[in-house]
Amino acid sequence: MKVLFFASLRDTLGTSELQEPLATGESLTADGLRERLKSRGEAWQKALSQPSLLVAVNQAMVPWDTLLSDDDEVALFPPVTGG
Amino acid sequence: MKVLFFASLRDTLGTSELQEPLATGESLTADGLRERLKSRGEAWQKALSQPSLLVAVNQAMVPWDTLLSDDDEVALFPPVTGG
Amino acid sequence: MVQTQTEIRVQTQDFDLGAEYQQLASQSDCGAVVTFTGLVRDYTDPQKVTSPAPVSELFLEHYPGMTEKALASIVERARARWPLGPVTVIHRVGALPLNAQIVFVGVASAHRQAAFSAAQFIMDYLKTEAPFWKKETSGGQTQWVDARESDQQERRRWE
Amino acid sequence: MVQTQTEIRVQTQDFDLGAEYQQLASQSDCGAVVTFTGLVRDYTDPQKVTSPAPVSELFLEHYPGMTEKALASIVERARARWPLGPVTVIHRVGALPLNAQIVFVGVASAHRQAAFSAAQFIMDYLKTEAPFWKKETSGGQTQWVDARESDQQERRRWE
Repeated sequence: MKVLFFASLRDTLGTSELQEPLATGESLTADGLRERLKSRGEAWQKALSQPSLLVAVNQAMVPWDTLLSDDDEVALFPPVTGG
Repeated sequence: MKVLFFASLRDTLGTSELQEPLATGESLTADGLRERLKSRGEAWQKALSQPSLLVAVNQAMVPWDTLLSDDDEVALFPPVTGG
Repeated sequence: MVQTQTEIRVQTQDFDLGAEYQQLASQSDCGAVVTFTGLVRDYTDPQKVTSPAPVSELFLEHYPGMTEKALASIVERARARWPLGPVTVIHRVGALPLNAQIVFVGVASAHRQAAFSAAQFIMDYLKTEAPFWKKETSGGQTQWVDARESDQQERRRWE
Repeated sequence: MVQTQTEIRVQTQDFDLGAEYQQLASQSDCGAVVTFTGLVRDYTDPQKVTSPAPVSELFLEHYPGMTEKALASIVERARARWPLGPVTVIHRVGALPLNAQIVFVGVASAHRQAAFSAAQFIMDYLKTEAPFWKKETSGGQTQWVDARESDQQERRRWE
């Protein structure tokens, strides 16, 4: 699946987009994806532990226990500050 | 004192303004003025008995028990409907 | 530096919302500007057979001298409740055709909620305290518009 | 006949409030039009010695594709709560200098309170759900703006 990062989270990780494969039959929640990405290093561990982090699946905000599919577009980002 | 009438009240009474003398030392409230004006005839009796009628003294809305002075500008009118 | 200028106008001529907004936005450093505009509409129900003829015109009467004082007093009470920048209130009087603009309230503030609340407060009090009266023309007949209890209720929530 | 057109625009260019208002007022027979405009202001406190340098510019990042969907969803939820005519939401992105317009919400309705409530509702949800992020430049330094708890609280009152 495609994973996108925005704003301060993207700056901290130095990554705006990556591909994370999902094995056939594998069951992964948005929170599970977050845990998996934390293993990429100290910066990832720290940035993805922010409790205020938000997640969108296919361009709509969802709770962290949402199950993901391999063709999903997942986006992780800090609290929004528009308006 | 000067007494003004506006909108539907003026149309019903056929009068936009009148002078109502106040004797020296006489104590009259806005409600007392209303009662006095009712004696001018049946149309006055009926129109001035409307419970929703409002009163302003010197261009500010006041309660009906407000005491009047001979140099006051008193205005009687129906509920406002601007905006 | 937040300006606290209040502008009150009671006039027969129309107003330009874009120009009024520009003045509010440029004469202060407030980050939020809320405007309310009221227009003459025909709310008679076309579905009702017994409905009167459509409204073709309003006539706005007022109590000259008192209107400006009443509006200024309402804005002062809003300023006592919320931190406001410039505020503009315009109310038209005289004959107003269908679709004409009747009233404008513009409020600038550093705070979004203050700008929204103050604009609502000013409209709610204007509707119940400012000495304006509407006369409606429909089907060649004119009649004074009745006050609505809902306007009284909307004002009372601020007490 | 009340129109229920929703217009959502996410754009780098500026907008003309007067023109947006005219469109809302002319494409319906709604008697009430409420607009909200947000502007780039410098709220650093000049009294504080420790205050950072004044803000000279904002940069607005967004999540293309999701922003329009998020804004349209917010307007739909407002329409489910209040009887609304045309609604316009414009949000600018990219570099915005001091005093630039950032956001516009315009709501027309037959009912004054519906127009006010819906405009507030849309702004409160826009601030907490629409994927925009502000980066501030002051004294040559840029930093991401922190979300404010007060914005979360303002949204929660609608739940």
